[in-house]
Amino acid sequence: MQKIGVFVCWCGSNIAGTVDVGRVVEAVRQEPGVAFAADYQYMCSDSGQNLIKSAVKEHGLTGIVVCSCSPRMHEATFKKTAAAAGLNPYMVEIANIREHCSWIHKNMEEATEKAIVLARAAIAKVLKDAPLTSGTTEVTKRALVIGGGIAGIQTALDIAEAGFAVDIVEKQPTIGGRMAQLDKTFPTLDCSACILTPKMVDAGANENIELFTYSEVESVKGFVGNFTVTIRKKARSVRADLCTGCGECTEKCPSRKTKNEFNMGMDTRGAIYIPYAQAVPKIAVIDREHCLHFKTGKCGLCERTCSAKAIDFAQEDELVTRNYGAIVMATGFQMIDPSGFGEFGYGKSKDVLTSLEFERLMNAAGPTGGHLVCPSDGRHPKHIVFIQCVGSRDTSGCGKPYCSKICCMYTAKHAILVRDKYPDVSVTVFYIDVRTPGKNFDEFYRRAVEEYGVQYVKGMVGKVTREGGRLKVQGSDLLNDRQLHLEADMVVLAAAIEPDPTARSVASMLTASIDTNGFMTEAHPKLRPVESPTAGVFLSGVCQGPKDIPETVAQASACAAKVIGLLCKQKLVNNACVASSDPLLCNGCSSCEKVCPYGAITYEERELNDKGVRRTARVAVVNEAVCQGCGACTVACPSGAMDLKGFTNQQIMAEVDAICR
Amino acid sequence: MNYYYYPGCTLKTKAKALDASARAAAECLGVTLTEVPEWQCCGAVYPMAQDEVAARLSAVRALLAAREAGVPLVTLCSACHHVIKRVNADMAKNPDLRQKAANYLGLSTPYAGETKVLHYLEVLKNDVGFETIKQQVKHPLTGQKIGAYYGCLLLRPADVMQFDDPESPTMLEDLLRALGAAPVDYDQKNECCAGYLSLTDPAAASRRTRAILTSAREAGAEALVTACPLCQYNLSRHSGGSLPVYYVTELLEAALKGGNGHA
Amino acid sequence: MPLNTSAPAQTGEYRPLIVAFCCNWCSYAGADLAGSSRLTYPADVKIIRVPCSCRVNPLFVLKAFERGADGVILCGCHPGDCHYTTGNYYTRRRMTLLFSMLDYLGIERERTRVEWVSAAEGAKFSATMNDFARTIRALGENRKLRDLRCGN
Amino acid sequence: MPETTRETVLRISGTNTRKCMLCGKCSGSCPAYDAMDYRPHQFVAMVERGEIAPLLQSKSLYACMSCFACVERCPRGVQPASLIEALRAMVLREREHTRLPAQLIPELIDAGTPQQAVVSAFRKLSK
Repeated sequence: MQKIGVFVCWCGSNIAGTVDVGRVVEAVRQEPGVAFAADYQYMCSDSGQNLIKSAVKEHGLTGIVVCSCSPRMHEATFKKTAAAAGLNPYMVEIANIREHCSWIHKNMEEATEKAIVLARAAIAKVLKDAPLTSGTTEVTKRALVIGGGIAGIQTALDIAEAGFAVDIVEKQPTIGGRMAQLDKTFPTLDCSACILTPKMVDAGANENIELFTYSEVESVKGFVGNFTVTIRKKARSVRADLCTGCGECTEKCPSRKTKNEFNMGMDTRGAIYIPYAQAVPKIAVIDREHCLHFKTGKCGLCERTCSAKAIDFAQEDELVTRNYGAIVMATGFQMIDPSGFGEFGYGKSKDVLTSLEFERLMNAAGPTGGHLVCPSDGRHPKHIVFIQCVGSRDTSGCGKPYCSKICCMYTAKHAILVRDKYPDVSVTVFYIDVRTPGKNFDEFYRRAVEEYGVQYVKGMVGKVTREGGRLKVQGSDLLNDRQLHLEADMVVLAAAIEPDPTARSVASMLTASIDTNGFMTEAHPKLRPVESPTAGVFLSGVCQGPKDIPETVAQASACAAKVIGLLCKQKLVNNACVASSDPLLCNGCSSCEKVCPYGAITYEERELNDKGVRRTARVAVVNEAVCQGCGACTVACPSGAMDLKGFTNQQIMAEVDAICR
Repeated sequence: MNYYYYPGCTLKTKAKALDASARAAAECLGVTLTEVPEWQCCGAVYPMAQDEVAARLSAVRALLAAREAGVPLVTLCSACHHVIKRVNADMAKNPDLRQKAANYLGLSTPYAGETKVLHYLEVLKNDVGFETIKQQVKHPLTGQKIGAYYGCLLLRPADVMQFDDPESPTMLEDLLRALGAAPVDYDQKNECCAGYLSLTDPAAASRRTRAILTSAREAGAEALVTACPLCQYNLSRHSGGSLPVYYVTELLEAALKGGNGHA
Repeated sequence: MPLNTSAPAQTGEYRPLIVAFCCNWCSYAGADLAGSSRLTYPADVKIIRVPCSCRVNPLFVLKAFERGADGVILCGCHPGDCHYTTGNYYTRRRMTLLFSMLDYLGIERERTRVEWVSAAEGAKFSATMNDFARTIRALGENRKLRDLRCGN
Repeated sequence: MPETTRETVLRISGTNTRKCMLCGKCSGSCPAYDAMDYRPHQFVAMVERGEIAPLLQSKSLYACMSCFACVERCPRGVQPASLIEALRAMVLREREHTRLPAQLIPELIDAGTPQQAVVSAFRKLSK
């Protein structure tokens, strides 16, 4: 027999000014199951709470209803009150008679009637409340960071600094990512490698960090606090424990025609190679696809050259399985291939480059040793044209609908670098808008114009053609109302950036959601920007959306703080209002599993005692640590087996009944 | 391989060579082209105005004939192809135009774009295959440096025409290669020759064709090919004979049969 | 004293009974904001809190009509903003089907509605409820599906 | 409510001028740019603002080559060429106006002029 106590709050005059609280108390006393009802000026105050506590004890209440402000305001308060009085906190329901009643209605009669109806609905619900207990789960004190660019490195370093073990999985043979390819960074023009490589070295040397380079995530199981991840360490064909990184083998390798990824394919490397001098770990790797030994069985020059005896042609991929409490996505970005925009001539003329290629061309460690020359014939350029928004803000189909955010600034940087080093080279930038929100960003862009004399043209290029060994750029100059036909030696395309394509498969392993553009979705775009909606999965860097280096680093550290917060916990308290399935009613159809956004539902063979008959059935099982309690599965379930604790079918039906009575 | 064939007016008069060579080559390749009975002029320009129904009707008639015969409709002239293909898309996508056309033509079943519209070159590429053509070439155009001129109408708008990459097309070059020629790539191959203005603004046509011819010549082309009578006329008129402009089908026929037209 | 607000009030004016299911994260908070901004809407609207609009089983809607509701409205997060990522999409699909079935059964299409209201849209919440209540008042009492045993 | 001129242009052309983000790629692509008084991007902007009258007088209507370069390259799916065509159609329809009288044709053609050129010129320039 339930004994319900109803507590009606005046909230000073906030409620009592419009709702006749006395009448509400009188009315609810008539409701079945109500053993006690009272009103008080401020139910949330200490004395109000004490009133509740003593009523619970005195009248042996089994559940309480508080008619007060929004549950978003004080539900937690009254749950604690109930718990202090020895009640299960889930035996508390709130009737929102302030925000949903007294504050929006002026007529006392009307407001009082509505308050009574809302109170009745809450009473009807609390009568069907069941005590709930939150489960707890242990937390594995280790984090996994997927992606070893600046985002992943920063997140890993911060987690490691806090004393937790962290592994980085990077698909390339070295960590460093895109930032390692950049020449200078805006708006300070400090050298990218100079600020990045010390961090790479730190990550490699930190005893809490383990690097899995040339590796990929193979599978992910589990849930927040308890992920089990299998990592495929691809065979380097070089023993990491023996290789000294001397590079002797890379020089001897006779297969020299492979495009060098680090230099965006603008020069070549051997089949055995170290990506670049500052690579971490500095260990050679054999690209089996291009290695003569693997292709023909002959050669083996590297093996004979290596004095450390590190070459191991027989090496095989290795699978490593580890447990993690948290997983960080830091999978980064790539530039789109602008060949889809044939009007710009990319792929037709070597002198039409992407910005990332241009970055390598300007870099002292790049394919030309930092000398700015036209890739087609090595001549010194006289005029360079930069085209912004190539494939960004493009809804035509071959581009991206979003702004890539970093292009305006790096183009200003490129223009400044060119004009600074080669004052004889003129520079024109075609822009749609120049977007420079950021500390010292607009000043930087203005310097390009005012100090360095970069020509900014408001307009867009329609076509780039090859003419007389040079390029001809036809574009609009909207502010001067003319069409320009410029001769140029190089055209640099600020191509849109897009999420690294591996993000998609990793995200689906994690059941983390991705938006229409392939970026990871945040748990909340403003208030939880570094968490994925999937508990225990965090977001760092461009995988979440375009951003520059300072923003990436800030987000990476924020992400680390969230991970540390999770790993610090001894136990995780689960949401008590989770779905649960009645195995006797479940018909094993998988409807619930398909709609669950968290992958919280799995199927198991269970032996059931069905009214004395033993049978084995495939039934849905909800992982309470993963379920977030949305209830999608309850509606999808055709047999009525699935229900949501705290918001059961019966409870909501009872509320509907009470309101419609 | 049976098709309905829509030659269009120009191919019956000033561009007979285009028609004749295309038919001859088709015969060699086992492609049966049946001329659409009682076809009418397509109008030569696609009416971009969405409310223009009458100008679409003759295209719809040809499309209907092919629907009834149950075969794809093949075109050759770029302008006809452009008009017919786009009207076909209109009929498929725009219920208002579809109904109005049906009312005009007194159709009980409105025409809803059921016919597959193919350009002659698409038949060669997808149904015959350039590899097959290559094997049947008896007189390869070895060493001939030829620039392919696509113009606008075959390529744009790409979402409807779906002919080739609108900025970097290669279909003609691939065919030329199959014929043994050495195609020359140049950047003006998909830029407009101002054909529509050739009557009213010859100066504009002259400016545009000069840009195209210069670009092709500079890239090393010794001849141009096209599939459009208007482009052919426009380009030859301004090249002053310095760069011969052939119909692509003329070269095809020559390569398959020898002699005929091309030296 | 019977408190059924769908019964004519003392003034004799018809007062409909409207059930609003609001998701906890967006629309319920939007309703709270409407309250704290003192943006009024008729007392005919009674809100039931659910974790997500996708928690609303079509049976709840049927139940409401069976018990004499004159209109039922579901409010959830805007598409793409669902706290649970995709819940509101399920809602949209399910309710499209349910509403067309109800329409078939004679419950006018206007008596059922799905609206997206964010936590920041107090004004939209109030405007939506005013509009819905106006619509339902104009339609008058709903007699279809009502379980006659519940009357009186 | 009767349709405004702006709405008529939008209806006939089937374009949505609001999608324009003012990049100018249409005018950067146009082969007839120098022969135009109003340029492709201005057609989009002016139609959007309802400034139709000057466009109906514009010589650009007869300079456009209908090459669809602006349509193809527009990053937002706006179709400046369709706007120009719609305006040209409106001029020709409303004023019973013919820019190409048939008697002029003989002087304009030569022995090789294809039918296509004559037919298209008529289609574009006469009612």
